Amino acid sequence: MAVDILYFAWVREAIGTGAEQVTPPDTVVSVADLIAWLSGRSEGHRRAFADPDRLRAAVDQRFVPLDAAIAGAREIAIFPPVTGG
Amino acid sequence: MAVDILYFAWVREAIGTGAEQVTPPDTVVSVADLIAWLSGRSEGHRRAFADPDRLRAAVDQRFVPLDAAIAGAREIAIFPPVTGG
Amino acid sequence: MIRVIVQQAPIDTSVLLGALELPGAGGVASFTGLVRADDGVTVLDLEHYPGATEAALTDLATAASDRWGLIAAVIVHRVGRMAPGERVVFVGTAAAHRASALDACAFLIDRLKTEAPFWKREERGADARWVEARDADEVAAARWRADRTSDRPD
Amino acid sequence: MIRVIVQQAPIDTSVLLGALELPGAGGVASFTGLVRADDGVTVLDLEHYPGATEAALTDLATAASDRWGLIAAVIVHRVGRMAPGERVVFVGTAAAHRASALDACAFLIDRLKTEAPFWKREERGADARWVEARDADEVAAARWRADRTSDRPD
Repeated sequence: MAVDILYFAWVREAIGTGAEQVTPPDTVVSVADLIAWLSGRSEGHRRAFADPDRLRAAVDQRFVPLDAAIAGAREIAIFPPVTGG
Repeated sequence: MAVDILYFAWVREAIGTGAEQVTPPDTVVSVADLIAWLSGRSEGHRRAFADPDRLRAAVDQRFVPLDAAIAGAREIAIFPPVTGG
Repeated sequence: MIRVIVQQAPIDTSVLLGALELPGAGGVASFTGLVRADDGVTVLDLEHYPGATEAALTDLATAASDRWGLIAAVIVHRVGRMAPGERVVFVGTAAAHRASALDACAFLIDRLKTEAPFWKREERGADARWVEARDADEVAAARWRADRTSDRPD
Repeated sequence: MIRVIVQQAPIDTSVLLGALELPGAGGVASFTGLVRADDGVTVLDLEHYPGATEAALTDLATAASDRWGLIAAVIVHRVGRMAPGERVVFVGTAAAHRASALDACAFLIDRLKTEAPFWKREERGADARWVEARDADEVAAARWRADRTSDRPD
């Protein structure tokens, strides 16, 4: 099923876009699976996702650990640790 | 030697004045001695100083415990615990 | 009263501070974060995750309100490009007593640092870099995670 | 920058807060104490010990500046008669990092409560009474007396 993917900060810059729609295969169960699968889309994706320890994620605008399931998600965001305030 | 005595808050109200000059005898060594000695000056003094636990003092504008010596003091203030802020 | 704003415009702290002085409030605490003017930064550029940001800030303000019985909690965070000395964030709290207002204010800024989706990019002349998250911020936020009550009396 | 003011006039918090935003400041914290509007008080009358008050407040501001390396510390305390909702006291601090500003601000208001010679008299219509000192204020002030460093990172 199609899902909207959002990228922020240097993840967005490395990939070259802030949003894309993808349809991952059924083998992609968790956010971590999604990241691994997205890595194959381009050199930018590969660079952005080279070190998953530096990545955080939100599913439908709620922060989740990378092992969270993505079943039923409409919007998944992948980004670096936050640095606001 | 003459010393200026200042009173604040309900101590001032009970005594009926905010300031007076007194010359305590040499037997008055500490602030506590002074308070006991001043108690004899009027019914207002006696009431104000009835419970020394409720009193605080400053010698030359510095807070001191009631057993502090008053030798050389120019200004001694006697007042309730502070309640600012 | 809970108010959460994410804005491009400069932050007017005097209006925000005044608005916290509601009936019943005995104490109002505030924290203002500024772009440091002393470390060579020429521009701070702040990116955020629209929608998720407001939700995260509202969650934090609600949590603080519940935990400390606040009369008001306000969080205003600026996004976009700003210059050294400009205000990045304002957090304000009002409570019947000072300890609640002060603790809740510290809680909000500590937690905002690790839980709200903002990202800072610093420019120093032609050089630009994304700010790295700091371990110290995680430690500060973790202080509040345990359901410990304040060690100060109210 | 240390500034201590005891005044009859109303306190203008917006001017005071803005003046704390000095070069190098990354965080500005403030606390404003208000006459509670919800407990039947019609007038709060504040007496102080001229001279000794300013000295005590200056000592506190200096101690906070030294302990937290502040860029600025401001204490403004009103005296005389005031109405519910009016500002009694403003404490503001500026530091390079937020923890120093927040901790120093809490320190100043906690210590001011037990160490500065002010006395509050509350009027409720025709009834007037001097406010009693609270044990809780002594406990809050004592938290800061030990030379403990903050448990929050800077």
